[in-house]
Amino acid sequence: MHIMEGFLPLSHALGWYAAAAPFVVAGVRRIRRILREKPEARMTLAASGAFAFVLSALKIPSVTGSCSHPTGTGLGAIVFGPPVMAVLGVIVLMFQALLLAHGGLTTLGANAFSMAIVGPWVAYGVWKLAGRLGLSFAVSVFLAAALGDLATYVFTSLQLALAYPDPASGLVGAALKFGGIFAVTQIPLAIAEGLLTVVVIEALSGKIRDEDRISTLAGKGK
Amino acid sequence: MSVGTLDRAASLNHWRHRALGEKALIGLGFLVLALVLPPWPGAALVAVAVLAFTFLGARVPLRLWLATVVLPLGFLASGGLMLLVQITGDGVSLAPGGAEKAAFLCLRAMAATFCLMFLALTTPMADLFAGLRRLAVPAEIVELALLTYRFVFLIADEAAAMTAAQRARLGHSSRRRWLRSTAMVAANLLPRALARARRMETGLAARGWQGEMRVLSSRVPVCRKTVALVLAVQLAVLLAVVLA
Amino acid sequence: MTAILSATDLHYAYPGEVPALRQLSLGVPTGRKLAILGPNGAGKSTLLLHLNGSLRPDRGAVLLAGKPGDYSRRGLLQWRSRVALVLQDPDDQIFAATVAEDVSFGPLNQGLTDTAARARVQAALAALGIADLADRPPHMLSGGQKKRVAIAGAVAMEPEVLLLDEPTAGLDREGADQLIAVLRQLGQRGMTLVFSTHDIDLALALADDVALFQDGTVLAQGRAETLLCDPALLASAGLRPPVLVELWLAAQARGLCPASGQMPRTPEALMEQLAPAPPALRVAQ
Amino acid sequence: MTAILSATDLHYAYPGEVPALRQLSLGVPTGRKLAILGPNGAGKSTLLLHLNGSLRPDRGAVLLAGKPGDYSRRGLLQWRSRVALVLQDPDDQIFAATVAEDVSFGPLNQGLTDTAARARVQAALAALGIADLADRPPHMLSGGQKKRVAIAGAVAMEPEVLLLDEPTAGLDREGADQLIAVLRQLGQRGMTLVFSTHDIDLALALADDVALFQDGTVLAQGRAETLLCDPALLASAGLRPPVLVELWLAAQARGLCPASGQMPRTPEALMEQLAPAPPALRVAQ
Repeated sequence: MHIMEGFLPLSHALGWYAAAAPFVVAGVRRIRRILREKPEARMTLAASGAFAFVLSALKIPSVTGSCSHPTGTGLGAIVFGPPVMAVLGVIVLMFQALLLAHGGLTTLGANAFSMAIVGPWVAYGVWKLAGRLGLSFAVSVFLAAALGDLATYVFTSLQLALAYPDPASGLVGAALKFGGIFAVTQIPLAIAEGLLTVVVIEALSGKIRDEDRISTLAGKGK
Repeated sequence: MSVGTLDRAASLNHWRHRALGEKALIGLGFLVLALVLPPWPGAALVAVAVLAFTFLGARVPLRLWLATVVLPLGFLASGGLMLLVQITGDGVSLAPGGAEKAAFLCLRAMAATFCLMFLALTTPMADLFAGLRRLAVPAEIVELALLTYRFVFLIADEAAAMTAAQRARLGHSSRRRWLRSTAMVAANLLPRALARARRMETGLAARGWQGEMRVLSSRVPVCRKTVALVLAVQLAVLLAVVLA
Repeated sequence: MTAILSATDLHYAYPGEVPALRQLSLGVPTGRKLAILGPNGAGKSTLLLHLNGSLRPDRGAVLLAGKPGDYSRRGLLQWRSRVALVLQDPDDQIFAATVAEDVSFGPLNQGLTDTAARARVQAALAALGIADLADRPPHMLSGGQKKRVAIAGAVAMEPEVLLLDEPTAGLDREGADQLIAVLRQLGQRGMTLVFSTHDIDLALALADDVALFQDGTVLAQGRAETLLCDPALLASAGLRPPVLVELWLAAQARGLCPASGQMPRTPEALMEQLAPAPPALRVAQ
Repeated sequence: MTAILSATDLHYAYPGEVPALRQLSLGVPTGRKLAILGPNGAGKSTLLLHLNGSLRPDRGAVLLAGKPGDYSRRGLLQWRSRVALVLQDPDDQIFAATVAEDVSFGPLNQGLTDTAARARVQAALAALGIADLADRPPHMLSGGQKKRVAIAGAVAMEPEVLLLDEPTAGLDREGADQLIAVLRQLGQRGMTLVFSTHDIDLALALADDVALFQDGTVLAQGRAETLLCDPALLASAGLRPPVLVELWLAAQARGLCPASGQMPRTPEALMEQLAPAPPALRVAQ
């Protein structure tokens, strides 16, 4: 779920644009550097972005019956790295708004912050941490993807709570309200996304040619 | 609604050949008004105006418009509901003035969504890319967006075909199988997307690609009468709000 | 002639597009091979997706063994166990790491035990003549081999009807000939085959019956021997008879082969009908 | 007969795979239409990728107008301005958001001004008969239309040689016929055409010359009239003559058409050669 067009007041919409900007600009810089060295990486990055878009359109049949979908943030963060994901995420969000009326232009900053910045960084952090703690590959991937997904929605709920604090209990109450409807229902879906990502990454590891290893694109080296 | 529905509608729209500037002035101009003006009567007037441009001007089919508006309405229903209630020490109760707040929020969000839908249903993506270039967005990023756009449809078709093939072999017969099948789609889709990227590289190199992706985009001159009309309507909305 | 599958008055439009099927009626005769013949974009694939319940018509109905299609979750599972679908591009339906693993996908989803599924896989691979490929990873196969793996994946579910979308698309002559031979064998075992094609030569080589498709509807349905020899009817669907049939008709008109002969399905069959002129009567050279 | 492009003793293997081309030599005669004919997987696409410098041979050389190919950045740009390549899948070559934008890509890369490029685009769209599609987004086109857009993108660069990989793959008969007509026109304007195909009927319909391909090498190269009428030679490449030619040879052997006739390229041409037997001598019916 992205925050719909016009749902945030002007000040919040602008604020989230400003907050997301440094991350996106850093991502753009990194991508421009990659493209200067390897112009053909354009195709690979675009294909990856399109893949992320299509993946996010695969509907998960959820318990509550509400329509939800994988965020792909965990997969993206592990395979591409968070800075690149910030830019791909903004592009994907723009297409979701204009091709599916999902999300919005005034809320693009807020959605980018939760979906293309918080989610990937949490997933990436969990992935690195789990690796350092010596957890197995599958468990690390699962935790990264599931928590990345969940973090996205918890953050979205916080964004909504900031905009619309509860008249009686303020920010905390509002966070509970929005979290209750947008994040708690997401727990089974986060678990599903975690499992999904494990299967995808395991299947991928045998399938991607070395030259496609996108970690190189993400500037991580081989 | 599939990925291509709105895109197709925009490409075949009655106003397809109008200048991007005019459509942006309507879509983005009213969007700003919807956010800046007080919801009543501001957003309400914006909604009426933008709907008039959508249906009377661009002649967007009503059925398509209704099918598109369903998804944002779902979000609005659950999000708006949260403004009706409050959490106190004793539990959940109706918030004082919540109904009014929720109604105002709905009004503003709906008006803004109508503006977004106007843009989505009348403006082909090609024009938007040309517009982004003119706005001095880095060329690499516009190219990346353009290629992503192109790949989206190819990859979406592949994903749809794969899903149909799995359904035909009962791949979605239980939740567990569904999860496995969907993961298999994703795992097969990414290498195919990357293989496509490599072939595209060869294909474009054969056309003399040197690292910069220049194309000739046709630019329609802005119609002054239309711009004047739109500005007049926007001014009228502003005045109506100030006077009210 | 009973119809195991039939469609009556189907109407379907993809959201926001012009109708893909319009007032389409069609019967699939049990135990025979039906070609859905028409140009690209005529709605052939859309029809196949209706015949296994993947798409649900806006109007009209699909009947399976005389009963209206059941679109409930359970109903669809049974439907698809009885009516299998093979898409045009085998890469869209081969997922697993090895051929055998991929072919086992359907039987396992049907709820068979591992042992029963393994037997099905072996039988299907043998039927398609690709038992030796069982352990190969799919990306190392040729186009023709992939196509046969995809069909094996459907055959392993032991369906009554096999729907195939453009089965020979992209194959070279040898690959196509091998595939046609395999499909003929499946037909001889009693499986009902329905295949879409824009290639009238494939219809000539394989079909018992032909449904002429144009603009989302069936112009005519009947025996291949009748339809493929009717230039006027074919022309109304924007098609020409197969080269072989055109030449046969021309030779008949010139009295070079008997008017009572059967429609030739292979060049050899036509050559047999071409009577050698007695040496004295040969055209001046 | 001068060769605008030629390959001598080419050898190439994709990394980690068996050789795709072996000791391959071939000449592309200027101003003619050459078919590279062979089964799938024989290395036809790999050869085309060598002919415009996309791949560099492990051994041997590609000569452009008698000079060894220049693989420098500048050299390649010039090479590709003179030798354009159209891939099999048009989706691998069309990237822009509208047809006209896409076709302008090549001319702009050649360094033309906007005005000159615009003129090229219009001329190319007109030559391919798709001027009315200029504003369409590529994903809304049919397969045949996309194919023509991809070719227009190459033609707009005004190359001397046009390389086409399986130009009619996936097209229905009408789409293929239209494309063949367009390619013939390009040939008449003096453009040299090289196309790969596994479809011997396409070679019959379009080619002046044929290079028989198998296992990464050229078995024989010569005039279409000679090669396509040589069943023994074709069999050595795993091919059969086109149905039309088989029947023509059979009719000749039976004395039903003159032994001196020209190889028929269309059913009509064969029918003209089939002499009507005088009524009295018709076969008993």
